[in-house]
Amino acid sequence: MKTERTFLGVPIVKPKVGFFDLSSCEGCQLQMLNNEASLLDFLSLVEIVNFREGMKEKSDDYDIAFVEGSVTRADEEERLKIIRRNAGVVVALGSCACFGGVNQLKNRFNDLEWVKRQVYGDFPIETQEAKPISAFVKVDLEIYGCPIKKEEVEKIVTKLVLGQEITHPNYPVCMECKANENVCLFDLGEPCLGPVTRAGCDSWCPSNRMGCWGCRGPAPAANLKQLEKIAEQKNISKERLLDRLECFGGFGEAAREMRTKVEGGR
Amino acid sequence: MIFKVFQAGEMETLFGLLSVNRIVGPVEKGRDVDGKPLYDFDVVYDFKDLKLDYGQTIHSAKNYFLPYRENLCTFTFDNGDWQKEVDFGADRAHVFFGLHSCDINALNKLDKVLMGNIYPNPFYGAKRSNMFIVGYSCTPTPSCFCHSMGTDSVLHGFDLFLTRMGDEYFAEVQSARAYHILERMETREPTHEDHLHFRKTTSKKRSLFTCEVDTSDLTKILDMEFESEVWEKWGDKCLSCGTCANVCPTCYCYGVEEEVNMDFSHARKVKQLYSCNLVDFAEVAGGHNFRPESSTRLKYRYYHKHRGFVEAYEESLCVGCGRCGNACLADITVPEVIASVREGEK
Amino acid sequence: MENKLQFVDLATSHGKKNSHPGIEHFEYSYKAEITNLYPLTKTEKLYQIQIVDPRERKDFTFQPGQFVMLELPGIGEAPFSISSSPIRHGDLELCIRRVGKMTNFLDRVKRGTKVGISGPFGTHFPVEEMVDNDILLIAGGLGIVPLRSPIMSVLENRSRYGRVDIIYGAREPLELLFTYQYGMWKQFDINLDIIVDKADDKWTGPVGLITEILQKRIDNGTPNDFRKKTNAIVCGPPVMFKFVCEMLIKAGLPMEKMFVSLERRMHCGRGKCCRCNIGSTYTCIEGPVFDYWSVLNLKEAI
Amino acid sequence: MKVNCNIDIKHLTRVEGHGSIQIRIEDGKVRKANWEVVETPRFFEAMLVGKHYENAPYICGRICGICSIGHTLASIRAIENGFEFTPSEQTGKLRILLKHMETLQSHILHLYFLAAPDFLGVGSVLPLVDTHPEVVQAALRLKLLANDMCDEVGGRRLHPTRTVVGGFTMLPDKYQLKNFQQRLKDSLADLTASADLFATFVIPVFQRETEFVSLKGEGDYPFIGGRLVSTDGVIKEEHEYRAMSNEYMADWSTSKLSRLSRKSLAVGALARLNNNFNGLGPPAREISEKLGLTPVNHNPFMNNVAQLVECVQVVMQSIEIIDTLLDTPWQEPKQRLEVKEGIGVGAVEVPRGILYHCLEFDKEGRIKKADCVIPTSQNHANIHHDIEDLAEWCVEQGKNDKEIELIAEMLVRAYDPCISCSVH
Ligand SMILES: Cc1cc2nc3c(=O)[nH]c(=O)nc-3n(C[C@H](O)[C@H](O)[C@H](O)COP(=O)(O)OP(=O)(O)OC[C@H]3O[C@@H](n4cnc5c(N)ncnc54)[C@H](O)[C@@H]3O)c2cc1C
Ligand code: SF4
Ligand code: SF4
Ligand code: SF4
Repeated sequence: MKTERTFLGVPIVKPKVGFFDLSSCEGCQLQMLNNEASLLDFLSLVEIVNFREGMKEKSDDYDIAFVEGSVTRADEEERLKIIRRNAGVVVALGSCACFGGVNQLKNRFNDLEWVKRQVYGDFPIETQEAKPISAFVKVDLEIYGCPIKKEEVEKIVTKLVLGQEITHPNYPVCMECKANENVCLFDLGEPCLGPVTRAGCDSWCPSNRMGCWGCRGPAPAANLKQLEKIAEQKNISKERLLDRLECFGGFGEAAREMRTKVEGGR
Repeated sequence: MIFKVFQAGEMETLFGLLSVNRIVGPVEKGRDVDGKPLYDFDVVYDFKDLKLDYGQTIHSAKNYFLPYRENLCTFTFDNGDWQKEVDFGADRAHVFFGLHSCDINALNKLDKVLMGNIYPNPFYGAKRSNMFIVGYSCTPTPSCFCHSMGTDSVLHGFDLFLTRMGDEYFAEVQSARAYHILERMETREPTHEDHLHFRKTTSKKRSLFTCEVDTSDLTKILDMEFESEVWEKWGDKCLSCGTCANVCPTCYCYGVEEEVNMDFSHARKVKQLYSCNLVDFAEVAGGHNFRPESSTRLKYRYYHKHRGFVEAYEESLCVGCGRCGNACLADITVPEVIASVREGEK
Repeated sequence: MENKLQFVDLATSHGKKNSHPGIEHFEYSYKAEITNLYPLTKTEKLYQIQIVDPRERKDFTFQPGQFVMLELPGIGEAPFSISSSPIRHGDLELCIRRVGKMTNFLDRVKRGTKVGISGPFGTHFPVEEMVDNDILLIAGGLGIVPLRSPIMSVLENRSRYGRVDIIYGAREPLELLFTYQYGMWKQFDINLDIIVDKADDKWTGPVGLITEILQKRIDNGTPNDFRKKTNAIVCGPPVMFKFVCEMLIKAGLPMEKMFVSLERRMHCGRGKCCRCNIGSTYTCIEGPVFDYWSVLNLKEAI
Repeated sequence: MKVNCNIDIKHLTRVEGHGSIQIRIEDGKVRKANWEVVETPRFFEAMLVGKHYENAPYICGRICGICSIGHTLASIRAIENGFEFTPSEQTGKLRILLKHMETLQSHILHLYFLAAPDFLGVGSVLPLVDTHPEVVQAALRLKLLANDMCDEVGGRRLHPTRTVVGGFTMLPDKYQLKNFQQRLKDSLADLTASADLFATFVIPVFQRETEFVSLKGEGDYPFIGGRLVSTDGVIKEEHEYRAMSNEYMADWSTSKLSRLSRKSLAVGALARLNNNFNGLGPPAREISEKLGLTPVNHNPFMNNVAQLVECVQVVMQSIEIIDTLLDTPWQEPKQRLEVKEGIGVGAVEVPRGILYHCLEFDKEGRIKKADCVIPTSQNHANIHHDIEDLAEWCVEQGKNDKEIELIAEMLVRAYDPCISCSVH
């Protein structure tokens, strides 16, 4: 690592970073390329040494590993462990890596054989329960979102390079939604997980009049009990609320409990 | 004060005269599930879009003088040294067309904290000094309780205040600027009948309120009920989402964050309006949180507004606009909370 | 266009009638240089900071107990008590513990770094009013930092005060701050008692709670003097406040002669961000130094 | 000298997803020539079972990070067809506009970031930042324009937020549309420059007779819905998509594979162009002819050129669409629709080819069964057989192993495969 610059007199090294993908849509990596306007600045901040989707050269000498996707097969577990060994800092990039993402929706059937048959019939295929990467290795930092928000990633990576502690907003999406002066989705008769979901996306979905699906997982003080009451009062079925709570895996146990309730009620 | 009367049709002329400036006013933002219109303040380009007979807007107009997010300063780095540049974030004057008396009173209250003797805030001041306010009389909605807070009429803080009286408007003119603008329209001097009519109109408005808050001895009651269990009842409901503070015309507290550009050439200090209901509002070094439960945070909001501010300025920091109660998904409303605290848990 | 409203530029209207004096100074920070820094313990460092402009430096005055906002551009801004003597004006010493975003970065900067300083803010310990009286300074942990300024002030005017006691407790000997100054304090006829929760091999002093020493001090003094002549200055973690202050009250010390310095989260120091509110009192303006009577009247203060 | 090589490329770079190439040639004899798809399956078709229909577009968009808009639109179309609902004309226009911009952004990404480095002899776009700054800047400009427009119309460039069953949650700002139209017009200069650049690239003259499958357009190009056609003369309706894709499994691939009249088929820009050359507007046609692409072209490497031609086509068409949108007042963004028990198919031409979603509902609108046929999965068999033929061709041409490795990689990249998408 060569020292290239300083900030307030403190030497700042340009870290070598690698991007890695497990089971995912690779959208989060693409978001990095979607940074057209600031891509070049980003490249001046870090040295990308491994990015299969974008470059041919690869090196196992990296300081920070951004891992996208969840683990759904044994070989991914192995790859992940190697990445962990090579990297100083492992960053879970996006909801798949943080919570299992949409991939974990198949877990809800508790029957992998059925799942396999549903798609591949009798053709033999290997898969296991979709899990976040933290189920296998120590994760140093999580960047939430499906997809990740480039402005947020840039901010986080700058802090990472500066060696600053990284904290996520502790308030729910509503806070940002109101600051964007949106009309509340509940007023429009739509469900929204904004009141319980961790902010940081700048109320991406509600600002487009789409209720939040909770891709960033729960806010620290998430009051799910009250959300259920609100939905009930607004004539939004438990199923619709559940569809959202379990979509990205962030609400884990709470969503599973609710599924039991909903299925019991059917 | 100088009063004038003009024909309802002249309203568009007034709008036209002012439209060389940027006009902010109530517009329709959509319809709710029941088809009821939803209003908010926005820039108005066309008189037809101005919905003067709005009941209440979802948000207050504060984004124009107390933005949710604001750059406090910019740093430029050069060779180990840095320069700091401060821009108060105002570059033009705005016309606020159609503010109700509650919102103008809210501004007057904010002035006391933000423009008072102790460290007046120039970011607010710069915008506040560039507001031309056309007030507009309202019809109370079911959630308005401004009369309880003494803010159903406003005595100062505007340029022009208009009250609809039949086919005419009764205008209270408070600034020379407003006077000169009215000179360019067709107006007449009010007669004695007009005065009576005006008084009848305002007293009729007063009779339309359906929502009440008993504020007598409230500061003391809040102290007495500090340990009351009612707070927990409300705390259980609260989502700690900050919606109430965001829509409130008088909530002004904030947090600050700094961020460095990716090329390290610049940095910014950004202010973001915060809310005392958010979980980390009162967390300090070492992780100690002075208000870890949502009930204590919610209580604090009432404390600040209905006790602390009263102590400091002899008036409450709540104008009774009802927005926080309307916006709160958990249906936590000021009148209900205060009533329950008064009664104590039974 | 006669209907065009004239833009009032607050940034340039300074000095004109109706404009607030110094309004443009709200975000103003003095540029200051870290002239020296050295570790006091594993987590605390002493920073000597000098306002760069000589005039500004001279004009910068403060009272013991006040704090400044220290800004590391792009990293953060946070309140710190001034820990040096008031006669040194804009040549400050801050003792800072590494706890989070801004302080961790501060820990990495070198001598010569330029920082921003604004303030001084807040109330102070009324040392002037304590002249001819005894002073009892009680500090727990980092609480010694804000007390160092009144200590200096008293040392510099030693003849004007009666008996001066410092009772200082820390968790372990390695956490003690300003150890190199204890000798000097003692030479200035100050009774210095130090106690730790847990001793190490080298520690020969007392082990236990601050309250034990305090009790001895109370028992040894003449009760009358204590009630009439003593002022107490207390600073430390919230739990300590409670015990110490209650003990002092029991010993007959009037509440308005007990002063504490409180810590809250602060983002402006200027009574605008509300983050430091206790009940609804601004710690940054009405505090951080409060007399104990006020503290009792603040809900959820300690 | 006899050609000898042993190429084993595990997890091919600069493609979306995980695939491997193996070629073993001994003494001029091709012993092995394989395209292998090792991507982990995610089981979207199972995930959807039991979910309310409104989940389908949202979840299916997550099949792919590049063509999430296409997937979202395919699901929406399947649902709307299932409920026998026809979207408003305005919705139709906005959807095409959105899809055009996805096509533009995806093609530019592929052409410049994934394909061009091979032609310029570098490992990634990164060195080009210094050596060919104008190329990189043009690519970034085009991509930014496309992405910005996706934000404006679809709410988000990736995993759109405004696209819902029945229409849109929100409409774009007309003032912004006007600005975008201007930017689109300005972008033609960058596209012309791109054409000039690509004209300098040496495209391998490899050919293999292939059956090309795509939608047949009646106006728009490329399209949402319509009839399915192949260059071998097969014509089917949208709901008969299974007869067109004929999915099967093979042990070398975790993705399903397709065939029609031959052992494999191809979809994508080249297939669209081969089937709809007459639907191109004059500027696109001109560029196509200039770059030597006329139907039916059987060189898979020409898919790159076809993508470039399509970029011009979608830009021209978008300019027109914006004109008509600006001329008509906004209607309601979204219509209500009746939930019905039944089955619906949505066929959409997404950047990599024709995409089918088929959804079956119960009377409450819950999904009973889901099937998604992805363009890349339809191409896999063709890629595989292309690699076989390419190996032989390389032997004939006497290429060395470095050259073979590069050209094999280039071939796979030319298909712009979206592998994680194909093994959804
Ligand atoms: C009047 C006053 C005087 C102080 N004097 C000193 C001193 O002399 N020496 C010293 O080391 N510390 C002092 N502090 C505490 C110091 O301000 C905090 O340690 C500092 O703000 C932490 O900043 P950070 O960015 O490193 O921490 P952060 O990363 O921001 O946060 C770490 C923790 O500190 C809390 N925190 C954040 N900002 C503040 C804030 N402004 N005030 C208090 N807590 C905060 C957070 O909630 C979190 O728990 C004083 C505080 C006050 C109010
Ligand atoms: S609004 Fe919700 S679903 Fe949308 S991006 Fe934010 S957290 Fe994710
Ligand atoms: S009172 Fe209501 S609006 Fe305010 S934070 Fe609590 S739930 Fe949110
Ligand atoms: S009530 Fe809360 S959010 Fe509002 S100004 Fe007071 S502290 Fe801030």
